[in-house]
Amino acid sequence: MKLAYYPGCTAHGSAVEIDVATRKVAQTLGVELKEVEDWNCCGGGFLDERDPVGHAAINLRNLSKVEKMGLEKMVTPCSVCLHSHRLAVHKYEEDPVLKEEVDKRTQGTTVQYSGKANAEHIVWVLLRDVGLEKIKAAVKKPLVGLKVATYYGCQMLRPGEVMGFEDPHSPHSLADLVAAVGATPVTFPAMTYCCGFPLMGSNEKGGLRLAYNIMKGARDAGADLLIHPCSLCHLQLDVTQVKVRDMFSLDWTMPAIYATQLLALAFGFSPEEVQLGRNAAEVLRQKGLI
Amino acid sequence: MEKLNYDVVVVGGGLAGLMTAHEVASAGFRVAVLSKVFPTRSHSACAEGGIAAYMDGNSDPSDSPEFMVYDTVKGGDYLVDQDAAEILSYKSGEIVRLLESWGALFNRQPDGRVALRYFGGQTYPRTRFVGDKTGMALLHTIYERVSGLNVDFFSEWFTLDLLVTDRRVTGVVAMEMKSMSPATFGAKAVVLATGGNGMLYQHTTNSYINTGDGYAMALRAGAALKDPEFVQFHPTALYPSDILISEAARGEGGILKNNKGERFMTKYAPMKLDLAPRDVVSRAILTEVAEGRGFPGGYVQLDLTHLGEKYIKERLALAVEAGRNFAGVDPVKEPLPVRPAQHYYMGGVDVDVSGANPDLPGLFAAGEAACVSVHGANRLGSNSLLETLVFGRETGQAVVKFLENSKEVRDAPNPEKVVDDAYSFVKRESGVHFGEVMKELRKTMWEDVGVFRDEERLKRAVSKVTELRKTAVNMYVTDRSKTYNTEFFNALELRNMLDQAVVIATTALNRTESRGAHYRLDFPKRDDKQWLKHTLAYLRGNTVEITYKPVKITKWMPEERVY
Amino acid sequence: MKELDKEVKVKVKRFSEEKGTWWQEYTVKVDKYTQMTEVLKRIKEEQDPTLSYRASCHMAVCGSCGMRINGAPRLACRTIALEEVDRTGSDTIVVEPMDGYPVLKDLVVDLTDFYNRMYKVKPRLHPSEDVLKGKSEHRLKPEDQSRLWKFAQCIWCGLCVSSCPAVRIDVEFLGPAAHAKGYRFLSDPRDTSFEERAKVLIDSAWRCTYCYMCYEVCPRDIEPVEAIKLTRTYTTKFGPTGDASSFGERHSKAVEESIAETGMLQGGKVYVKTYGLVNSLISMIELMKDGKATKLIMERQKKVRGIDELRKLLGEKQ
Amino acid sequence: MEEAISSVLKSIGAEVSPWIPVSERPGKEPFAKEAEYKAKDYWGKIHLRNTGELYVLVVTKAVKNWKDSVGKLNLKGRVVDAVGGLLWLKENPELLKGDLEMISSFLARSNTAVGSQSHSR
Repeated sequence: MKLAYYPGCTAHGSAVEIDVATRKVAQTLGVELKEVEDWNCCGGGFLDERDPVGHAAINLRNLSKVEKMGLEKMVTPCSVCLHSHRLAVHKYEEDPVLKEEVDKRTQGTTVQYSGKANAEHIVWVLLRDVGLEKIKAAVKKPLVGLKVATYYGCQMLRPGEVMGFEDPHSPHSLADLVAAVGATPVTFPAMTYCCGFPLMGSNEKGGLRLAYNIMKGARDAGADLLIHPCSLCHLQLDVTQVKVRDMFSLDWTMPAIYATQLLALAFGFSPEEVQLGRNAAEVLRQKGLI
Repeated sequence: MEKLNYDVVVVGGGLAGLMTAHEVASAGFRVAVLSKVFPTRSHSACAEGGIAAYMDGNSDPSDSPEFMVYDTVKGGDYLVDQDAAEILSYKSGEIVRLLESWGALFNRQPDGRVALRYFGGQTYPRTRFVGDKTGMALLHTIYERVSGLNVDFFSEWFTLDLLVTDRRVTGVVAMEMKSMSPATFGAKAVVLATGGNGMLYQHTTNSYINTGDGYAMALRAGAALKDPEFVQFHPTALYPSDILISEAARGEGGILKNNKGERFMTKYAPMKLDLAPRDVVSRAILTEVAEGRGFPGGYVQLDLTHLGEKYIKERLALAVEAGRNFAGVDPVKEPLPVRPAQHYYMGGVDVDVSGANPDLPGLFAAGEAACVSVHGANRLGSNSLLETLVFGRETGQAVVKFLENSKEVRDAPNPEKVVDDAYSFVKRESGVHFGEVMKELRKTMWEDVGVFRDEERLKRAVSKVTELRKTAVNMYVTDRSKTYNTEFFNALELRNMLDQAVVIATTALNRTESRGAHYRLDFPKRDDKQWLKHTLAYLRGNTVEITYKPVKITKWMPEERVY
Repeated sequence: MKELDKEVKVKVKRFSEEKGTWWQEYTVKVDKYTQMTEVLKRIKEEQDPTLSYRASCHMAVCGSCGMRINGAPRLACRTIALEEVDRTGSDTIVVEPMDGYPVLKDLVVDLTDFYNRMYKVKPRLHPSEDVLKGKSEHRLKPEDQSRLWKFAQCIWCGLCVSSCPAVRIDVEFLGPAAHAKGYRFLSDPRDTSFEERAKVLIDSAWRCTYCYMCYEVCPRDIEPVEAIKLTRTYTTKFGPTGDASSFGERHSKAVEESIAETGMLQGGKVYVKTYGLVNSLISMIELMKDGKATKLIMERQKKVRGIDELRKLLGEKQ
Repeated sequence: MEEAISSVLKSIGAEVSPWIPVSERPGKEPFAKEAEYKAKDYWGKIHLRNTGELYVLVVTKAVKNWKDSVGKLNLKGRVVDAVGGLLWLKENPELLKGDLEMISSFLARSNTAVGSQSHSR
């Protein structure tokens, strides 16, 4: 199976372990990820309000490249990139005024979007295109006894009409993956709430409070660690976790790892190979899983 | 019991009540609006199609306010008071202009002026609209406006009864639903703007809250209901939610079919078929169901599928939305389940064109709660929103004049009795539940005081309702909760419904002709010699007293009503 | 018809001041058309008159019947019982009061907080005196009418606020419904109090976390988050009105500049531009404790090769 | 632009008023200019947006409902709204003359038949 691949700025930069783990998982499962040539930033959830036409145009630039590759699915490990591209397509198709403006801008450029290509989340591809059976078959080290909170966040789920993969109020894609690798999925009420990352540029304290709610929710549900589906959730829940701990004077951690990092571990890759954070590694060590 | 004092108490926070409150507050008087729901949840929000208005300089070039009066009078089968219809028509333009100035988002013409469209029964197009949610848009606009004035809102307060002292209205007793604590509202004038009473019928397009509380309070205070026998039924309400599917669905080519797939209207109206008048179609549907050709549950099908997806979506967006969201049916792919349902109450608290009740000084009414006699025996589409605003304003202005000449009133001697009466249901340890009585009442009204009426059914209804009223005296509220006890309020609503039902059934039995929405199988013709007059009905204990009042005719003499 | 008379179990989270909280189960016969408002009505009229809930229009225009149905914030009238059974694969439908508001009884919650949020944005047109006096008339372009009508359709049901995470953690955030309403007047060309409205709305708009929950739950498809996004765009014109808007505007501008410069989003740079060098260094020291700081420093400074094309797509004048 | 439009109208024999600016409310900058005109069997206004879009309102008593009649005309402009005796067209300055001439001749033809048209349907 060959799919176009869009890592996104963050997985290419400060959260590179997401890119690394995603490629390893894909490779193991026989999915060929072909990185989109000279892709550009999706706008990161902010550009659409400053310049709706520009936002749609630069997202369509990526998708138009996918079409030129002869492909339709553009896989991304980042919910924000997913959201940005899918929303751009949605608005381009629904809003004739916007479409006209976007078409004006793309005139005379390489951007030619036919409407066939769209962004897909790696989690969707794993479940819909690869299938749980194949994933189960690839497991070399079942993560038995590990309680994994499944944190979905926002943008992979909502708006449901634009994302369209699963019920945004009771998702179970991540739980299915967790179960497939032998670990125990843990659901909790905050699993579809926001991690607070989008607030970090305007209301940092608020953003950290939201992050705390997720960590605390996972902890209260008895999880050893949590998995998430998004580069920016990763920045918020992993990289920035220390700030949350400071703000709330916490003496505990809630390791947050990317969904494919968990899979890769079960597929037999070492913590170093998937660049696992030291808190997460510590939990796995205690459980005797590494 | 707490005692609050106002110049005016308005009961009801829909379009009519808010418009009245606006006028009173703008004149500097102290006004309280009591509503059993938060104002924007009032039934005004359900109006779909629009509000009729002749706007000078922005109307069809051939139209005039005179045509509008004529359409209204004819539509009402000549039971319309023509002076009232004139006010309605001549003030329609300024009312729409007023609501627009407050921010109403009417659909527009390219130059930015308010747009218009045709509606049933109009000689020229004059309906102004906000998409297909005109009522919702206007209700929010007026609430936004009035909530910025000096008006005290008592939302989720249930009004128990009017207070009458020295043969005039001196306030109300009401209860906060949250805390269940009662209070007396002393006032020199009370305006009933409590809306209609669709819940009396098993099938209705009305909101659950439409229990006609104002009619019953007026009756118990000794005021008359005017023309109580006139109840409008709409042929195509969605099964089972009874959400209105607009006449436009048939206008655009929709076909009614029975369970054999037959286009049954060929039997009942060979010429006009599915586009026959509302009453004819309603009778046809119910006959099919009664004779076993309906679907289980009692409906027929409205088939739009042959019109094609594009056409349906373009022209009948609301039918699509309603079908998909409320019946789980996509009208593009399968027929809509429909049946007739009660839709509007032409009768109401007897008032003149100023909204004043002649029996009790200080009592006013506006909107569907009132019978100003602009709708006569049958209301025209787009005229109900208009009535609420035009006569809401007339009433408000009349109340202001009334207050300017009004002396201080004496406190009602025994407001506690009102609360005790209400609480009798809670104090009782056994008896019937409101649900049992209500189901029977709604069934009786639907079957025997509904679309088809005749002496036998109406007599049966009168005796059944009388019996239910006796049973209800022994009503028993099981919920002892002292916070937001909806069972208690449902019981009080049922008491109100029973008081109206006996009046409606009795007056329907009394009127031995067919006129507008009142259709008697045993008297199928209109009889102007005997019946060109308004019914006035009082409720004295268990007896309904009937008197009459002439219809006001200014220039349009009755003629046969053909379309 | 076979769908008639299917039985569903309805599990209701009940509450009364006297008895506290408990769960109660009912069995109700439904058909494929039955709305949840009808289900509740049948329970109340036929089985248990003590059940309290709000419902009025049963056509999603009055906003009375907001509640949680199988965990989702919904209007009961816009929820068909058997579709819930299909959605969850369970014959039991779980009904709870809306989150985030004090429960008064069973499914009835106290919406005072919601209403107060709405009043804060002065939810009414402030027309000019001449128009009110009838000396002059409004005009409104049809395209403005439909743009405004989208955001004006709020029915005050409270579902968006009940499910909004930012409302829970930030008292200064007005919440989705109030923002939709506020924007509807802020951008109404007939209104005369732009400045007053901008002061109320702009800073709060930067306190939204863009989680799209309001978009998801709104039964009238208002998409309040879109109104918030549009409100933020007024910051450039009007200027920030508080901390959130001044940081936010800097941040969002930095994102835009980063993309225009390189075609990529450089997190570290954007952070510095938003919070200034000193604050950023403090954050960096904090992150070092966890060994994470290197990540931000390590960021690759890749530049998109087609940057000229990208700048054209971003509307740069040639 | 305004002059050109006025002269198109005059060329079909219509009287044209001076152009006036219109805005959403008093004190707000205008978004369009308007001129009223009167031709033989119809009258109305020209609404010209600052952005250049041109709309024409055609009012007549000779047509019961434009909605039923526009199909019979082969107008080049786009019908934006047609209800009763009111018709709104989105026009192009170059096509305006042709469309107005078409309307004039259509109304002249139907005017002779208008006496027999029933008003009851």
